[in-house]
Amino acid sequence: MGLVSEILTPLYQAFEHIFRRTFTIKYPYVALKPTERTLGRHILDPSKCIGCGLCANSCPTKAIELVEWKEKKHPQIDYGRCVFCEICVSMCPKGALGITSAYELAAYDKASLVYSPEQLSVPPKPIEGRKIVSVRFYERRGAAHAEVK
Amino acid sequence: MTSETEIVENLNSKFKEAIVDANVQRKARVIITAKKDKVLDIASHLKKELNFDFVVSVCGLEMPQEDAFTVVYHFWSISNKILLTLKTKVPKESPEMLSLTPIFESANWHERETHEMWGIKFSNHPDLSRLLLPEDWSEKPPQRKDFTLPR
Amino acid sequence: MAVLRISWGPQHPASGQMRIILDVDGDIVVNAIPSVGYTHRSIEKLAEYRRYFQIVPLVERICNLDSFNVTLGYVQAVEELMGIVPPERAQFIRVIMSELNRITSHLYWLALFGIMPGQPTMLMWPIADRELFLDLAEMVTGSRVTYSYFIIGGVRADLPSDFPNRALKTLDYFEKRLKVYDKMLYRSKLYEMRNRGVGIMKKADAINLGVVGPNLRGSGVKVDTRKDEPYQVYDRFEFEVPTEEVGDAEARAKVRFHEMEQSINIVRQALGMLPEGPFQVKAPFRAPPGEVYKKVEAARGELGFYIVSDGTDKPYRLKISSPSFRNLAAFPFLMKDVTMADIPVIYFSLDPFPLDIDR
Amino acid sequence: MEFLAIVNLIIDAIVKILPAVLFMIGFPLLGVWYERKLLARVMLRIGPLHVGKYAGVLQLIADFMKLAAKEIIIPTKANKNIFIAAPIVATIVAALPLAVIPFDGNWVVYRFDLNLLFVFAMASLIPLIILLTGWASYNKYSFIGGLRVIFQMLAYEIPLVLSVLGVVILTQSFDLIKICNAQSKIWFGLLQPLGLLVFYIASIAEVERMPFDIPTAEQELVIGWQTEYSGILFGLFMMANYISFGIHSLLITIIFLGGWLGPSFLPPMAWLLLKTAIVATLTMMFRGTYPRVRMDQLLRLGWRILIPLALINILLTLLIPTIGLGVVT
Repeated sequence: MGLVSEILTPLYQAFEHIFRRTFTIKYPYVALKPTERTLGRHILDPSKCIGCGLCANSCPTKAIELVEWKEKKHPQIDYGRCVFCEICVSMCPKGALGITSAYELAAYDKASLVYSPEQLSVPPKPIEGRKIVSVRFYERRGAAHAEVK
Repeated sequence: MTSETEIVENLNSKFKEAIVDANVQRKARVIITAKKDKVLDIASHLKKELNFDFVVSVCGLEMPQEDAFTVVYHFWSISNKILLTLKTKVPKESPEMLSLTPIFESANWHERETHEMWGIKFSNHPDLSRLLLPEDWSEKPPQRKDFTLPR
Repeated sequence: MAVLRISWGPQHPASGQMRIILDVDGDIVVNAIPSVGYTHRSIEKLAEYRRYFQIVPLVERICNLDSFNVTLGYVQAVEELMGIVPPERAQFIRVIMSELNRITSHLYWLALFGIMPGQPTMLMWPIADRELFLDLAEMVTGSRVTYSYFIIGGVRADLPSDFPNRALKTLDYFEKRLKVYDKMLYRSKLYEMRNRGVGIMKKADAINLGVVGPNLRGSGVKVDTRKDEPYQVYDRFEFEVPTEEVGDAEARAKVRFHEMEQSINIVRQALGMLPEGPFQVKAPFRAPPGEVYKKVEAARGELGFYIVSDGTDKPYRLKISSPSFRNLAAFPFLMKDVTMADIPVIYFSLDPFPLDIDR
Repeated sequence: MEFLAIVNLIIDAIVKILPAVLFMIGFPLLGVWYERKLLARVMLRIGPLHVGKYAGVLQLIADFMKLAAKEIIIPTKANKNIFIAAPIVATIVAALPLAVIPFDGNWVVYRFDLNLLFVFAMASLIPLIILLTGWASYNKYSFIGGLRVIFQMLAYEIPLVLSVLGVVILTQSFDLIKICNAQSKIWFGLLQPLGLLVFYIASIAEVERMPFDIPTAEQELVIGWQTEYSGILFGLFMMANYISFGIHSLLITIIFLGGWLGPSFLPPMAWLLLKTAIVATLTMMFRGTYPRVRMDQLLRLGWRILIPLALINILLTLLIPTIGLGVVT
C-alpha cells in the first residue's frame, strides 16, 4: 500500500496545482510595481550638486564620470557599468544624488545607457499604458500571485 | 579538548628548531611560522597528535621587502574547534616546497590553485595541471604583486 | 566496448558553467575529471585594487545566490580587523536576512536537484516560492539578487516597519509549501529510486576530502560554524544542526530540507527578539596592519575570508576559501563506477556553484 | 455516368482516410499545445500565450514554420543519406499504423484481420531507425542514446505484446474492430486490469515518454539521439514521436477501454477521441510528476516485473473460461 501511495501522492499533488493561480505575470503587458526601496536609476538635483566628485571617486565600478554641464561639474552615469550598490548616494555630502525606482533601463545600444547630467536631473516617467501590479501573496491560492492594482 | 596555548607549547617543544614563531592570536586562532623543510613533519604531527582534520585553505602571500613568498595553510580541528595558521617561506628565485597532499587529502585542490596563481611548485603533488586559468596562459602567475592590473 | 571520453559541459543542459570530463564505458562512468575556470573573475586580485567599502559589491558576486551570507563573511572579517562592533539591531537584521537568504539559496538548489532526474515541475515550484523571499529582500534592500546591504559597521538601511509582519506571513506560507515538497520529492517512490544509495560518502571520506556544509553534515559530521564559532548573535537562538548518517544523495537532500526548517525557526526567534536602536556605526576608511581569518556558514557551507592588511585603505591580500571549491574534491571521488544517469544527481546533491568555485 | 462514378470513388476514398489524416496532423499540433499548456498549469506558469486568439493555440503552427525555415545543419562526418532519410522514414513508419486503426465500427482505411500485429510490427521498426540515426550522427551522445533505445525496445516490446495476448485469447482475434465490439458488456480494462497496467507502462516506455525517456535524457545526453538534429528534420522526429504517442493512446482506448462504444448521445468517434484524450492527459501528467528512472531500473522493471505480470495475466485469462466465468464468448 505504501508503494501505491508513494507513486500516486505526487500525481495528486500535480493535479491539485493545475487549479492554482500562476505565479508568472504577463510582463510586457503588465508591469511589476516597484517597492519603496527598489533601486532604479539615479536622480540628480543640479542645484545642490557641488561637483565634488566623491560619487565618482567612491564608485566601485567606475560608472560615474564628472562632465561639464551648465559651467559646472556634474556626474554622468553609465548604466552599462552601474551595479546599483547605492554607495554614491550614501557618499554625496549635499544629498544631490538620489535613487528612483525606475527599473526599466533596457536600451538598444551601449551609448544610450550613458545618462548625462541633463537626463539624470529629469524625474523618470511613470509606467504608462500598462497595468501595474504588485506582487501580493495569498495563502490558499498558490504561490505569489499578481493582483491588479 | 586541547587549548590554544597547549597546542603552541606542544609544537614548540616538539619542533624546537623548525618553528620560527608561534603565538595565539585570539580565541581559536593559532598562528605558526615554520621552516619549509620541516612542514611535512609538522603537518603529520598536527594530524596524528593534535587532531587537525582538514585543510581549510591554502594561499600564497608576498609581504613587502621580503625576498620570499609566504605559503599559508589553514587547518581546522573539528573536536578542538581551533583554526591553525601555518606559514612557511619559500625563496622567490626557486619557489618550491613539499606538498601536504599525502597527509591531508583536502589540500590537493588548494595547492593546485596556489601553484597556478603564485607559481609555487609543490613537489610530490599528484597533479599540478591548470585549474582556473585558461590553458594557453603564458604570462607570470597572476596573484604575484608584480603582476599589475591595467587601471 | 571501448571507453568513450565525453565532455559533460560547459555547453550542456545540466552542467552549469563548468565541465566534467567523463570516461564512459557503455553506461558506466569509470573516471571523472572536473574542469573549472570558465567563470574565473579574479575577485581576489581585483579586491587588492579597491577600498574596503568598495569590495562589498564585488565579493557578493562570488555567489550571487547567497549574497547576504557572502557579504556577511567579508564585512565581519573587516570589522574584526578594524576593531569595530556593529550595533545589536544591525546584528539581528543581518541574521534575519542571512537566514532568509539561506532559504532562498536552498530553494534554488532544490529546484536544480529536482530537475536533475528530469522533473521540470520540481524546478518551477521552488523557483516560484523563491520569488516570495526575493520580494522580501527587495522590500528591505531594493534589489532582488545582489543586495550590497551589509556595509562595514552595520546595514545600509533599517528594516521597513511592515517587514516583520510580512516575513512571518511568508514563513507561515512557506512551511505549508515545504510539506508539498516533502510529498512531491522526498516521499516520491521514483525520486527515492534515483537518490537512495547514490554517491555514498562515508564519514571518514568526507573529512578526509575536506568537504563542507550540508555535504559534510549529510555524512554524519556535526560541523556548523554557527555553533562552533558563533558570529553575530547566533549564540542567542535555539536551533538544531541537522545531520544524516548515510551520506548518499538523499541524506544530503534531507539535511538541506531540515536546514530550511531551522532557518524558519531562527528567523521567527530573531523577529521576536529584534531590539530597537541604531543600525550602523561609522567605520574608518583604513584598517590597522594585521591579519584575520573569519568564517561564516553560508548556504553551501563554511566560507572563509583571510585578509592581510598593511595599514592602507585597501586590503593587501584577500583570500576567499569558498565552500563549492572545497566540495569540488568530492567530484572525482564520487563519480567513479556509477551510471551516467547518476552523474547529474551526484553533481547537484553536492550543490556546487561554478561562480563560487572559480571566484 | 462513368465520370460521376469516379468522382464518387474519390470522395469515398477521401472520406475514408479523413480521420486518419486529421489525426496524424492534428494530434501533434493540438497535442503539443495542450501538453505545454497543461504542464504549464501544473508548474504554476502561463504557457503559450501570444500566437492565436485564444491562449496561444496557434503556437505550434508558428513553431513548425520556424523549424521549417531553419537551416538544416549536417555534421561533417555524419552519414548524410541516413541522417536525412531517418526522420522522414521514421515519420512515415510512425504514421503507417493509422491506415489500419479503426476510428469507428467500420470507418477504417484498410481493413484486414491481423491489423493489431501490423501495428506492433510498425512500432518495433522505429527503434531500429533510431539506432541508425544515432550511429549516423557521428556524435557520442547520439550513439549512446541510440544504444539505449535498443535496450529499451528489447525490454518493453515483449511485455507490450504479451499483455495484449489476454485480450486476443478472449476474443480469439487480432482484429481491432472485433476486439472493440466485444466490449459491449464490459471493458477489457476492468476484466484484465493487469493487462491494462502492463500495456500502459510498456507503451509509455515504447514512445519514450516520462518517466521512461531515457534515450533522450536531457540532463545526461543533451537530447540523446536527436542531439545533432535541427530545423525541420528535428521537427519531423518530434512529429513522429507524437504520432506514435497518439497511436498508443488510441490502442489503449480501443483494446482496453471500450473504444468507440458508449452512450449514444455522442457519435462513436467522439467517444473514441474523448477517451484517447483522457489517456493522453494522464500520460502527459506523468511528465509533470515523476523523475526519469535509471537504465538498470528500467530494465529490471521490464524483465523482472512486467513480463512475469503479463504471463500471470495470460494464465488468469486462460482460467476464466475454464472456471466458467466467460463474459465475452
